[in-house]
Amino acid sequence: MSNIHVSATVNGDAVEFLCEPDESLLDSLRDRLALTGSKEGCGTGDCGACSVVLDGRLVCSCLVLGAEADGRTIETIEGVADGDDLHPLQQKFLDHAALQCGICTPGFLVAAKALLERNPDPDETEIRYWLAGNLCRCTGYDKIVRAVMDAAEEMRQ
Amino acid sequence: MNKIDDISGTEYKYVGTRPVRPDGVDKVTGKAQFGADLYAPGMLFAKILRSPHAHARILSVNTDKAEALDGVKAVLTYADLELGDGGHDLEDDMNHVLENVMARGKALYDGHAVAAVAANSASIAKRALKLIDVEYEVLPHVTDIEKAIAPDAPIIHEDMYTQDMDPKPEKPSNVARRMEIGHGDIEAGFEKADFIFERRFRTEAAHQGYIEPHACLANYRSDGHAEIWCCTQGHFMVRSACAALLGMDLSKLRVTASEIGGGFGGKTTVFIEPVALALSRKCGRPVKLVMDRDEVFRASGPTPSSVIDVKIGANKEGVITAGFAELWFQGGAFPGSVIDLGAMCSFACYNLENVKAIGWDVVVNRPKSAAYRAPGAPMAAFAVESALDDLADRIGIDPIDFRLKNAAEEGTIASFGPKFRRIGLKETLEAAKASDHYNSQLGPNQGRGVASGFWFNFGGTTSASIKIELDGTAVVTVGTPDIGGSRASMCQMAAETLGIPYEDVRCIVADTSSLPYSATTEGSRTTHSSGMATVYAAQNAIGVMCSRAAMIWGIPEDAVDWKDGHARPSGANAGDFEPMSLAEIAKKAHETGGPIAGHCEFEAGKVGQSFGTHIADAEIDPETGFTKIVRYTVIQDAGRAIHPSYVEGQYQGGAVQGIGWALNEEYIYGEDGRLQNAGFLDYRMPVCSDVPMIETEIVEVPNTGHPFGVRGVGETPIAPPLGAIGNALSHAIGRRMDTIPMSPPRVLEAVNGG
Amino acid sequence: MVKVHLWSSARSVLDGAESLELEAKNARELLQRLGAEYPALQPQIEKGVAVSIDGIIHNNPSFQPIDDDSEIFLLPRMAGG
Amino acid sequence: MRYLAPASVDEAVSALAAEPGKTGILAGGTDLLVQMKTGLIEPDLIVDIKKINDLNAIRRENGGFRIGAGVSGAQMGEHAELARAWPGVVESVNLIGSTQIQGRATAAGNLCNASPAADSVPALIAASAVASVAGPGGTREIAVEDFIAAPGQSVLEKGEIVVSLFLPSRPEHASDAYERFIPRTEMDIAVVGVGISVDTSAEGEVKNARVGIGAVAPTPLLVNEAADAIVGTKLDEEALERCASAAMAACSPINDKRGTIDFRIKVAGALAKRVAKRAYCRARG
Repeated sequence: MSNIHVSATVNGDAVEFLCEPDESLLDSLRDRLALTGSKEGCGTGDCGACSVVLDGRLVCSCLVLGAEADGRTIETIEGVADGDDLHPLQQKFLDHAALQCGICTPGFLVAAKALLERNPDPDETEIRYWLAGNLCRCTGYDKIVRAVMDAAEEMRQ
Repeated sequence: MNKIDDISGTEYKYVGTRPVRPDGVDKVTGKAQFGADLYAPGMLFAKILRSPHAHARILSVNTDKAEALDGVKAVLTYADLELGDGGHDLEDDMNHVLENVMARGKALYDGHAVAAVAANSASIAKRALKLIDVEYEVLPHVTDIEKAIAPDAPIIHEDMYTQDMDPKPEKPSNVARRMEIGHGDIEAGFEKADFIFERRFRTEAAHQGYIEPHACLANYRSDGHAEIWCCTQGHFMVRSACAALLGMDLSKLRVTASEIGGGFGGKTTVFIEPVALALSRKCGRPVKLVMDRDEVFRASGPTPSSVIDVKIGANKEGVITAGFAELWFQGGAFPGSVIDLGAMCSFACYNLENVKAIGWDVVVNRPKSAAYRAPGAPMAAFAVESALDDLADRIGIDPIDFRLKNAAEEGTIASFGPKFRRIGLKETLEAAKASDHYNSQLGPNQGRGVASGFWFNFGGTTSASIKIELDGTAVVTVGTPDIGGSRASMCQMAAETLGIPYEDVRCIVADTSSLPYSATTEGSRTTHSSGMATVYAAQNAIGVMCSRAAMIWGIPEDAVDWKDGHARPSGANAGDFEPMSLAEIAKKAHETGGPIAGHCEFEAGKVGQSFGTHIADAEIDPETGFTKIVRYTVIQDAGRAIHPSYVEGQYQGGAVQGIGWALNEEYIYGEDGRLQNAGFLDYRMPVCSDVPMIETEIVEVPNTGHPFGVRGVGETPIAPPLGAIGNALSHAIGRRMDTIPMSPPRVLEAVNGG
Repeated sequence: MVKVHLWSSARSVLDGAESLELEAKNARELLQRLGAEYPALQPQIEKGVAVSIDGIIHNNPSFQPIDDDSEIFLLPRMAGG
Repeated sequence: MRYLAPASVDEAVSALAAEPGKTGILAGGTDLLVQMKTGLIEPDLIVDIKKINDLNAIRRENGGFRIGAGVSGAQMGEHAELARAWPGVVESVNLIGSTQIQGRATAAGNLCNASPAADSVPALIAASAVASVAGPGGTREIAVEDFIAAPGQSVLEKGEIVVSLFLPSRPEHASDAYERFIPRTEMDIAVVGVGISVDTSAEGEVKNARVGIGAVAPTPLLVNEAADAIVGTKLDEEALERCASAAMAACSPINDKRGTIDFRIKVAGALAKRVAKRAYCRARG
């Protein structure tokens, strides 16, 4: 099957790549653009480790075709920090030890950032239900939720 | 070996604080490289063909069409894997590992690997799999323990006769081995009991559930040397296993551990690494092999499922007079389930005069089980802690008091044999009893459960080295992959010992060619053993620095000692010179004899067991059987918490894995012997909105065998939850729950008196 | 002489006795003597046995020292997760 | 496999009709891509409808709402008027999967996937929703309760696509609700799903009602007996019991990895009562 040419904006940069028609956006990001920050935990939209923001909407990049990205904007974990300055969420995840192995952390950070941009003052329940699509097996979620709350508070100042 | 003066119990500058981990930035910016994140020039993609049958003879494997497909570079069958000698340092039977990595004449479970392909792209490899013709002769299968040990059960290994049986059996069976532990006379004990509890408990198999599927990149070069880069808990183990399975010299294989996306014991063996390496050997190209999630469920290493009969007797005063357990574990299609550990854990928390545990290792047509965090302990504790809860109610004694009255302590003869040294079980029970949680009110349809748990903890072969840079900073090199933030603990212990700031210490995990042998990250051994090795290596370096200071001062070497990061003249020469800092000594290193480093290679011992007690409040919806965990508290003895945040993280992570296993996680096999829920949709692990904050309390009863008093904490947290939640639900419903997982259909049936 | 406690399924070899006496200065010597004097235990020893010396469990027993008043227990070898 | 993103409905229909091999229609893709990944289907042509502008809008029409086939559950949830008029339909699509899934999954796609346990379908059935379909033979309207023929199979002919879903206008004191049973709090496929819509008189008497139940039969069910049980009542306990037993009687579930027959029947009864009460309370304002 012949490849499809895609031009899109990823983390503010114009990119072009070729992808197979049935290739997921996750595989395009990782194998074509070497952006390996988004992770495949399941490939079926059940774990959230591949979360990206597509035209402002939080989605699982494993359930989007690479071909669909043509002409659209994508934000991945690699775009969360501003150069060397970590985003408050990134810093709070480190301060609170809200990650152990770290495989789910990119997905959580992208999802939490999307939440705080919608709702700068979410309570524990809102955070837990918004992040229910991001599986973590190491932390039991406690420190992740506390880190998100702490970052939200700092960002509100 | 260096002399360790007992410094546990004193206040420290870095040990016990909560610094940010040195490797954190890469992990929060997506730059950290996990198993599937490496690419190599000329790399091929591999896929494995797996059996759709639970039990079938493989009559033929025809790969001609697959080999002819454009873009296919290598096709592998079991003939390409020949067992050399080697792998003696591993606990597993290499023949079983070989046969589990790829079926040899018989497919033994749904998902068992039968062939593999390496091609220019993953999609070509997938298409090639469909062109491989495998001729199966389907055989009757069995996936359930009780059916597998029935007389008419289909036999999985015609040559397997139950070992350690007296008299020796004549017929083959699905029971690989019997074992037994205990002391005293349980019959006499039951005679003295006023109350006896007897019941059968069952637990279904669970999966470790690490979010990162197994992934590796193997590169076999034409000169016979090879490299593997993979996510694993033990890259030295991967090297030994792959060398054995490919008949290679150990020295020709170098394995590098990538960052690892969770393991919990499931990545302490090999599944795909030998396949990728053999494919690479066949075509001389680097080969990347990554499991899909359904492959992880069907063909990696879940826990055994279990059937456990428990009988416990106690007198009116609440003293346990006899404890008996008979445990059947199925370890999948191969002997070697963790039946010994399960049997040894069952009564480990208690001081029993009369105790016996019999264990049976059963085989069924399921994937070969691997360790899952305190393997065997959660199932055994579920049965025993449920029994104790029932007895406490009938005796009319508070469940914690009942456990305190029988709790193991220093000098207790453990049910599995040796005398306990100083342990902290009673301290965790006292803390639970005094906790706000235990004394709070319950709401409607709610129940509270308590349970205790234990894990042996291990030492084992360990190496570490530490080098002092010219700028006075230090780099610790260990051989234990960092799953839960252990690099931070290593840096804390090194900084504390050297007397330099935490920020001046880095920690790296070395590959198998850069550090002497180091055992796997498992058995809660990393902070204990690699920690000890780091302290000894640091002291080794301090010895070198003291001799350099002596050289600079022109005084005898043994007239220098080390305090707060400085060399100081001592003895007759005390006060002769200003103390010299590590940085000052390091800067002159090349003038005083060359680079400064220290190292340590040893068999880590002096292990301290870690005990824990959990409290669980569960609320049920009597109309639907839905269970909500409304409050959960973990209280566990860490000896000394090096980094309290990561110790709490182990407590919280283990508790939530336990909650998932207790309520919803299970392997569901159909009548056809195939796994029905091989995905995160129907293998239901807890999501963020399922659980409350997990409250924790770190008890510290130091392990005097460790320089900083450490007890490994990684595994004990998963032992109590099944029992604690089982007891909570039994109180909420008013009926004893005896099957794990306690899913809504089972809870509703119990509520309706089923 | 050192008193060695066996785990119960091994005791069947000693027709029920819980322990036995042996001459040994370290763990390796103990296991070699044990296998020589009680051949029925040899297969289990080869498969792997853990030795607990005064409450410390050694999963790969070798030259760990044993003295006459040490409390010795033999256990099935343990793997962790 | 070929990928096509046409700009008009006609272009999409002709491409689908012309394709000899297997075709797949891509809206949210949260079912289609999973089935492709697990090898369940291997389409030769995928038609992505999201570049057809008027399928991405929610518009008022004759007092009701016309929801384009490309509109995601998240967009429906953010449409204040729609959420006020049809809270039950909106909560049914906002329960599917996770935040990430709701950002992509469409009600039309959920309907076309034709799963017996589809979350949106019981609520759409209760809402008397109608699917507008375009195909080689022109357009036609299909009531949602007639849309699913068998598990995983809709009544769509080759080349037909759903263009929009129409929710009728609501009289005063009318509302709906949807609830499902899942073992966790998020992410699961419904073990049982119940959608109920009620219109009430000013005094609070149920004038008419519709009950849709999912995951208890090969296809989601319109259960008239359960609706009749509460019409003409003020939802007293007795009416609710009759509604529950009618709901249970309509069930013909199976044992599978998500639930047993007995469990699904009992829970269908319990949910029918809860959802009826919630729809009624919302109707009373």
